Amino acid sequence: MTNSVPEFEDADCILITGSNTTSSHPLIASRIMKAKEKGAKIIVVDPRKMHIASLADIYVAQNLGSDVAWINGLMRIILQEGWENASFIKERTEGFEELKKAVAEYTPEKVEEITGIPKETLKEIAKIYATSEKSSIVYCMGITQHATGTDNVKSLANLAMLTGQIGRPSTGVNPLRGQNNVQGSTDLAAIPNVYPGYQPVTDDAIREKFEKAWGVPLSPDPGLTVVEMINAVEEGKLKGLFVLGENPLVSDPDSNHVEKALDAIDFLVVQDIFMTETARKADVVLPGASFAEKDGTYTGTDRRLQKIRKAVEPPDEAKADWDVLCRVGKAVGGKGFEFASPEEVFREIAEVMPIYHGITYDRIEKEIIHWPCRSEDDPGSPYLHKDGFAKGKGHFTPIGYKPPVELPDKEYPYQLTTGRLPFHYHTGTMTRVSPSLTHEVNEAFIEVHPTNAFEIGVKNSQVVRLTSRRGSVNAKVIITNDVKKGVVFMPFHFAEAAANRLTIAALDPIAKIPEYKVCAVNIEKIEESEA
Amino acid sequence: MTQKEESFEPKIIAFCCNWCSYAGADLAGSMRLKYPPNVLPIRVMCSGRISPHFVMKAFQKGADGVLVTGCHYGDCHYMKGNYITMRRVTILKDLLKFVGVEPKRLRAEWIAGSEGDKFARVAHEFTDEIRNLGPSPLRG
Amino acid sequence: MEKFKKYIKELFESGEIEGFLGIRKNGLHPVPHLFTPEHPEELETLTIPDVRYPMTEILLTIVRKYPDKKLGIMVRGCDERALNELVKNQKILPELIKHIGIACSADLAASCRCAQPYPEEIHYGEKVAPVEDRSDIEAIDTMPQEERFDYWMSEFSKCIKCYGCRNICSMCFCDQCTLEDNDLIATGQAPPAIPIFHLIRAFHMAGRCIDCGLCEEACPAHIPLRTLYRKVRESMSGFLGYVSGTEGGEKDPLEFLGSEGYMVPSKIDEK
Amino acid sequence: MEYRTVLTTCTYCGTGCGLLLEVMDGEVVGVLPAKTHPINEGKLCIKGWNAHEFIYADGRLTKPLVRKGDTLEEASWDEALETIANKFAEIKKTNGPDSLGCFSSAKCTNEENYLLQKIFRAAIGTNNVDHCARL
Repeated sequence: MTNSVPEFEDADCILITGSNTTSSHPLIASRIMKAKEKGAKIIVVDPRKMHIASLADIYVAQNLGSDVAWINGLMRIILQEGWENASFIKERTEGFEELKKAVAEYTPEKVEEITGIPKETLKEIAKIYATSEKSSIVYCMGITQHATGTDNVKSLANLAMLTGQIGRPSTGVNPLRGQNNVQGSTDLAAIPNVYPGYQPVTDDAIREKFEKAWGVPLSPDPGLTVVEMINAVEEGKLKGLFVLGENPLVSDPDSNHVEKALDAIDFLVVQDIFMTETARKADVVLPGASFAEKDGTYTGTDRRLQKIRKAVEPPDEAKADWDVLCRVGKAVGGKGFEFASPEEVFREIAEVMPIYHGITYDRIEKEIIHWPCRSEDDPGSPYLHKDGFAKGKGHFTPIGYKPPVELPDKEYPYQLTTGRLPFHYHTGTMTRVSPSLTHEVNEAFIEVHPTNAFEIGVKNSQVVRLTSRRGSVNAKVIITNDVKKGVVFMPFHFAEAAANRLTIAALDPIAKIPEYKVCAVNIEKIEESEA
Repeated sequence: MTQKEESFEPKIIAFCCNWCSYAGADLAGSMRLKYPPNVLPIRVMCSGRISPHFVMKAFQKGADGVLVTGCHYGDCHYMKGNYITMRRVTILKDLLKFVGVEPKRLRAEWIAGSEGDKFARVAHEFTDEIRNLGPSPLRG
Repeated sequence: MEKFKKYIKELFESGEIEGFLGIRKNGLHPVPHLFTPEHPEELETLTIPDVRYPMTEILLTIVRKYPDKKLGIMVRGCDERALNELVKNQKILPELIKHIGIACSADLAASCRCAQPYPEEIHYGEKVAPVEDRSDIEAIDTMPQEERFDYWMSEFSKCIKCYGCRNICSMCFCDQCTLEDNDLIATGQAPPAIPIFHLIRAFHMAGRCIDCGLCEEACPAHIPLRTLYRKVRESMSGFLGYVSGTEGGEKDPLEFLGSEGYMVPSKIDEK
Repeated sequence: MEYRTVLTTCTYCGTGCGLLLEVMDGEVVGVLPAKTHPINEGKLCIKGWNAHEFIYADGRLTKPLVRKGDTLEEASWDEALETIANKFAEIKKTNGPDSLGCFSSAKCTNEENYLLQKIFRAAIGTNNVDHCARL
């Protein structure tokens, strides 16, 4: 996030797209509700009418995967009406002329045709977003989990820069990060192309720095992403895999394919707290600790570092994960794994990572620090790009609309989109063993528009079979107007009816994010005897 | 608008206690006394058994009015159940009023087993009253 | 403060209490803690901040496991009202629970709009004047009926069904909760069925709510829950002469017939 | 008789709410929202309020397991670590370091993510390190 969570409260306009905020980030939704009470206009653009949409001043449903088109359309209107921030563009950005050219063809009529958003609504959104004093963009996986995910994100950045709605409090482009520490694990380089703190592995000077710090020569070649590693297993190139606290068999797209790979791999190690679907396939399983049984730090979605504290001991022989990893490091012959506490590990992190350099355990006990925090007297950065962008000038990227990879056809006439429920979390490893949460809901379902339900010939609660080119699952139908005609929604928490047996592993070419949010499916009624 | 109101036929749930008011409703039937078909009696053992939840659920399921009936004070088969009933109904009516629902949509009446005529009269009155109020905002 | 700590220490030493439920300072954050005679040094971290935790709700958690222990508890005006009600409902034994009274600061009393910001006996702080303020109820009472309905429906529709209002409530001590009854309120929906979810809870609060306002402070959707419960509290005193949280006397007349079993409510104005 | 509260950070989403784990006699019995936390200011969602429940759920892994034929059998830490060390060394020797990889975890701490990527980059010698940020 470019800005911090409490800042939402003081925004004048919040544009939410691809985020089921009340379900997935309820306490951010809480701030958004507060902003509304204080007079902010809330705009929601989302294919599904979720809870936050019902609280919005303007809600509109776009067609699945049409985000670049409506954002370009907004920018065209803003330019036509003169609502852009000319001085911001002049002083802080580059590439404006190219952008102007690129958006010119996105007339309101054309945008309406691609996206289904009425042109009057588009103009109203453009006006409120561009002319409000402080406008903030909130997005989540509905924007990123597309083959055009990077395009979508860059388009939102274009929009914010065009209107100067960035670099000030309560503005900015704010991706809500899904997992508790997804920001931190990215910062700490659990990604294939950089060292901790976004320092490229391909940069010789940086690699030398890390070779010195770690005392070993390092590989200059960027590694593989999750989906690429799965493919590499199938090709026989990847032989051994270590999985820490993840359940790729349920969370990754095209699960059937993942299952085949995990069956085929030579050697699989899983470190987790439960016997997950993935752990069942392992050759070695290491028992880790829950968040209540260990110390450490998380970095929240707004780049804020916070501690977690051990409250109780891990069960039986299970150990804190940092302790297990130190033992693994030593066992495989690594040097520099003699840490007595997470705090000692953190000291090494701060040493090698400029954006965390000024942060210590003592400081985060006493103050709230958002990275970058480069020295011990640096108070940190609640919002980014205050006096300019990190890479000099903000660069406008001209982007054209590309349709989703898999469009509905005769055989697979419906579009499936996936998401979360307020009562469950990701693959359900933790929430589905929590009685208070399973009491609320404990089985998969599929939301279908009344017209489509009539076509298929199903009533509420009847079971249907969903089939895509990759697999099929059964689920109970819920008939609702919350989804558009032709679109069906399914939560992905439930392994026994895993939505990801249907989803497509088409990747965004840059971010390598799978297109979870759109694929084509067929729906058939299951006869009583079959169900 | 007027036409719509005229064509509106309210749904009314009448909770009746086993010992007095249900017998009263039954007697209304045997006496061939007409009462509006809008009123659907549900028998419970005592008016004191009628939890406010039942009333709320009836409203939620589409009732435009809820009639709670029981024995006259002093006649309760369980001694004092109907005293609790009246206390609860009063507090619930005040709560409904506070959230913008006409308190008249909830009414408590004491009807003895011998008062078939009273049951029919209350059913008429209440139906007319609810018809005038129009559909309940709680229909959902 | 030193005097206060000394007082607790004396209670430990004399054996009058075997534990003291208070607030401890943890870095920047005051957090609830059970001080015990085994660790008198922990009293150094004892603090009395202008932050309220559901002390009596925590007390119940401890008492369920240790029903025979003699416990001291830091009580403000609101906590004491809660304890009175818990005694009436036979959830705690008054002879085992020692009230250690805290008078709230003027700031806290003002922000809580508290009608009694002090307990009967005060061991810390100075008594400040009660705040009489029913402007929240008046504002709604004066709205036209339809506007009132729309107002509440729009407030309730923000609910994310966290159950925070119930979880934090000292008066929600039932073993089974109606709000979780699938036959009454469909599970798995957020917002839950409105207004039934909120009205059922409001009705349950009628004979119980001690007007501490912790529910509203815990509500992520900023629903003015306290106004709703203050209203039913008023209804209870207006129609049935019952004020929950007062010491001794009759129990909730919606649940218990009471010694005056034939008491009927005064008549309601239906306009 | 012990009752204390431990201030920590919720483990579900990335918002980072502060919560208190209620510990009674060495067992987490409940959750309270941290009233003075700048993010959630004394409020939580349903997952946060119940964040302690999964800790004691059936099926927690309590001992290392090593595959023997078709089944995973309980093993000592030494045996489990030795198996990993031997197998990784063997794969690295025959197929090179890039035939090994890891999925790190967005659920784990910064310190743990740092350690796992350090194992693979420094001890094994590959950049095949990723996690489910994209999922």
